Amino acid sequence: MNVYMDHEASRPVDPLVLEAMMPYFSEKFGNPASFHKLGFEAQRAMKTARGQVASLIDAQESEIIFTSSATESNNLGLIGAARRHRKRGNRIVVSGIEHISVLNVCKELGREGFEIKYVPVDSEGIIELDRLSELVNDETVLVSVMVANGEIGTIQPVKEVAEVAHQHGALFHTDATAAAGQISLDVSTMEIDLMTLSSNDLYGPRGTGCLYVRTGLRLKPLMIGGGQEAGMRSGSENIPGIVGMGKAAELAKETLLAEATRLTRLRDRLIRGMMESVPDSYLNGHRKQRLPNNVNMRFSYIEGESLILSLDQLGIQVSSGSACTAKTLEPSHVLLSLGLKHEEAHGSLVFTLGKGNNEGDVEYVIQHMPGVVRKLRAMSPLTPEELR
Amino acid sequence: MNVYMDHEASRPVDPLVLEAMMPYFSEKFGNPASFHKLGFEAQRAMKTARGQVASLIDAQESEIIFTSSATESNNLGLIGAARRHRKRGNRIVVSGIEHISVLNVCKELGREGFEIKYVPVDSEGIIELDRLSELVNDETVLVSVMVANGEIGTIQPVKEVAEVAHQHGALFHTDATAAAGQISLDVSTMEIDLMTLSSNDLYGPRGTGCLYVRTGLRLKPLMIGGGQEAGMRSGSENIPGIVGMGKAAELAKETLLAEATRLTRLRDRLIRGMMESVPDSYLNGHRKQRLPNNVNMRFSYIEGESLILSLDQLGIQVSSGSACTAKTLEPSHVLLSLGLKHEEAHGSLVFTLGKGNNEGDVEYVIQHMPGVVRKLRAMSPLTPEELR
Amino acid sequence: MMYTEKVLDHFRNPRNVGEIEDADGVGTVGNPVCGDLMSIYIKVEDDRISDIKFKTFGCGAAIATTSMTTELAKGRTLDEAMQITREKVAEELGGLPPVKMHCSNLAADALHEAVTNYRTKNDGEGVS
Amino acid sequence: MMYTEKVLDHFRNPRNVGEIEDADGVGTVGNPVCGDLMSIYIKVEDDRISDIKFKTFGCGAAIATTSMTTELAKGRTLDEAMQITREKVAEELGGLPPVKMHCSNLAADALHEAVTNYRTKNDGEGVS
Ligand SMILES: Cc1ncc(COP(=O)(O)O)c(C=O)c1O
Ligand SMILES: Cc1ncc(COP(=O)(O)O)c(C=O)c1O
Repeated sequence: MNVYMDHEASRPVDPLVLEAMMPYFSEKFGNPASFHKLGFEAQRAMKTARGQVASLIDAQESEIIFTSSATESNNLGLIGAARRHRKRGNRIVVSGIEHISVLNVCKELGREGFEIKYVPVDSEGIIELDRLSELVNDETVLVSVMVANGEIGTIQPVKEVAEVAHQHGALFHTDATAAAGQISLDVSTMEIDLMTLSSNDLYGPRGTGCLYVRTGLRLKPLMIGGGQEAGMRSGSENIPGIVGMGKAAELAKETLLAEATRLTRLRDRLIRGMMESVPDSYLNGHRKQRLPNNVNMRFSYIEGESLILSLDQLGIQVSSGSACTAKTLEPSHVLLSLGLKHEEAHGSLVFTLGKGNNEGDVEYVIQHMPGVVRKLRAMSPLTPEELR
Repeated sequence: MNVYMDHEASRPVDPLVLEAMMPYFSEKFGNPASFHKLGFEAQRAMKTARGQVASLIDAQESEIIFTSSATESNNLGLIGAARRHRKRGNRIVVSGIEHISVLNVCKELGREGFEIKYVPVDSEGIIELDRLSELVNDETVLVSVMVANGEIGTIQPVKEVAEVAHQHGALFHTDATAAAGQISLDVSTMEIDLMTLSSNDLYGPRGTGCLYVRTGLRLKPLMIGGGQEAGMRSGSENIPGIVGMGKAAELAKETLLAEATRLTRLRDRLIRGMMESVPDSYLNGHRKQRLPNNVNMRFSYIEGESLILSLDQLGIQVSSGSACTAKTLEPSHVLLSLGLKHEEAHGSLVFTLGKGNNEGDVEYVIQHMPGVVRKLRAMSPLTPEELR
Repeated sequence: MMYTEKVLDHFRNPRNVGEIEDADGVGTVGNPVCGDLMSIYIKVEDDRISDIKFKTFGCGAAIATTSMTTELAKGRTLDEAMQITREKVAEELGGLPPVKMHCSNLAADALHEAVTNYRTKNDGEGVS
Repeated sequence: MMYTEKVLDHFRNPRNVGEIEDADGVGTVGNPVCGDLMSIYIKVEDDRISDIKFKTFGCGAAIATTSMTTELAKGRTLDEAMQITREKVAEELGGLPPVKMHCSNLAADALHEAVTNYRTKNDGEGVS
């Protein structure tokens, strides 16, 4: 039995997406800048993909700037907006549970002289809107708060955040990487100026992401050169990747509601099943304002890596925090922001479900968790007498 | 009949490369940061690819930083080195025929206060080493001269340039995008500090490139976040793309010599054939110091786009300058650097050969060129009486 | 940047290519340095364009727009010819890529110049 | 970051897990805040480690290195036990991922602490 529940770290490319991409590797391999039939074919393919992605978030084609990843989109969105619109103000306000790419970009902008303010979240991971209103002022150039956190699953009240930003004339960026494909996104009703999306989170290929840039908004480009993507992102376009992201966005839009309902049911069964069968286990994040596919659990007295390793032996793949930060050996900054102690953060597991998971998978995990936890707790010097 | 001779703009992915990539889309789709079997599999795949790319240029695995394109590598190499090593000096010296990504990056660095000096090339496109020696001084932080120019095919005396740079303590970057896979590259005998490579020029997939960074050299990263690629390039790795670039590099190394010999013969036949059959046609660039696959010809009295369009109708795809600059409608800065007049530059065509081309293709082009040129010349008010 | 079938047709089979040795009016616009140069030659009878020819150095759009312009102008009165605008020419071709609208779509100007050239010469003759 | 088969074996089937109620020496290193805490318990007979047990809170490497350390130490003289280094433990496991060499490979220290703890107590007794 193999149960992959690490969709936040990586997702398989959907077979239909791969099928759509295939012709663009070796047959329709033209450069859209070329002035001949292969070039024109590539231009048409890009236009279609741009439309598909735009449609997922109710944007216009021309508002989609393709990049190589969500990380690049976050870098371009934040650095590009801050440097270009510096005269609007010197303050940048972000939540404390943003992805490491947003936080590290803010650190860098801090070194460049911007004043960075972090808005805390409550113990369930929801941004404190009161604090936000205090921190956003007329000197604020940019506010960035993610739609949802992929690690603890918490969904933020993004529209309210956008309103606060706009009241003060600040631009609003949101990282929708983890949310896209799981909850509906609409850039106009949500009042978004800049939005980050990743292809892989939609079951599209790695190596492609995009930044939504509201019509009329200009950014200072991060990568300069031939002037592709309206001059905001140079480099010959990755057509197979872009075609793949387009197809993935189209499929995501079609299946969103049904899949969200299905995953929410599996998610709730998994949470309940583990809480009931494993003593001293707790849910991290918000019980309801939560991505349909996210289960983040804390198992006291033991450490996450040894949990992952034990589960891997049983054919269950999970994660212990954002996969992107695993190598730092630091406990997740997201969990610490909830007020968890270091040792509590160390013992947390992230199960992220996806298309391939079914009820059998959930039951398999529920069945094996108690034994795995028990074995590790028996080895741990922290485990209280009654749990050994 | 279809004859694709625009390999500088884009190349088809080699079937063996695509085969190597395929498992990494939907089966071995793990994130190398993940701590389970799929993650480990991805780590191994990356390591293999890094070794394959390193081997092509005689570097070490750890010296290869994967990026999303040659443009990104040029941006990272130049911006990253200049900003990080600013204390070495304030001057940057580049050739006037670098790719637009290098030139635009230099403009940007110029705005940041660096002093940019451009070394001219002679009428055949070879960098003027005397002028280089005058321009590189002890205040120079960085010298960048490409190995070969993809548009006119000229191969530069890179080792000599590197020596001048190093005599003055400057770092040396070279853009090997157009050269890789066509001529042997060896970063140690060539004394390279930073080298840009692109996957697609090796018949690998779009969306992947790399920067060779000599051991011990640190750069200021362009994209920040999770700290992938030794902290020099953040963002979850594009494993299928990286695997593809690795395989492409391996194949390029194996076939380099035989393919260079074969292409050189086709190239020379194509040049001779067109010069003999089309009056007032000239070769741009150097006759001998030239990439095996490059033919850049000038046809007086007519304009390049209408030539391309006519050839496209006959199933022949070519380019009229770097594909990346076509959309600016400006004549190629490379051709102008050779001392050509604007109208001469407008009438130039670039034929770039590749694996798929054979003698039949070359003869087909030679057969059709005279008619195409004659028809356009008959329409042109510039054509002298005797050629109508 | 793609051309319509109509543009490609006029590029492949340009109408009215050539010069008129004893033209009544000639108009030339553009500059080879910029990549476009077009000359239009007209014969005028009874204030109508009885014959028209062109020569163009330039891109596909430049050739197609000149060809289309001559076709639109042939047989028209001079006043009608002066009403033929760049936009009209582009429209008749089913549209042009935006970047080409401004840089290669000069043929209407050449036509107007040819008419003006004819009128200037004839006014001149009338006065002298 | 991959573990060797040997590491995985010691993780899956850790040797000598447990506590010794009436241990002659106990050594504890690490800190749960950092994600690693390990205790080693020893029984000593004739200056030899006659029994040894451990408890570990931590990652796979922490568990495997403690397990391996107890296996290496069992039956050894105290002086021999003091010679067992972190490097030796890692080597016996077929190597550790570089990042783990410094952060989770603390078991040898716990062993040395257990021996020192035993000696201190016994010196204490001898002197008192
Ligand atoms: C919310 C969020 N933003 C950005 C990223 C970065 O994505 P990538 O590493 O693909 O660039 C992630 C990755 O997990 C994420 O969860
Ligand atoms: C020499 C050279 N450098 C860099 C590039 C940029 O490559 P890309 O557009 O794939 O980033 C090119 C593209 O043609 C090139 O010829």
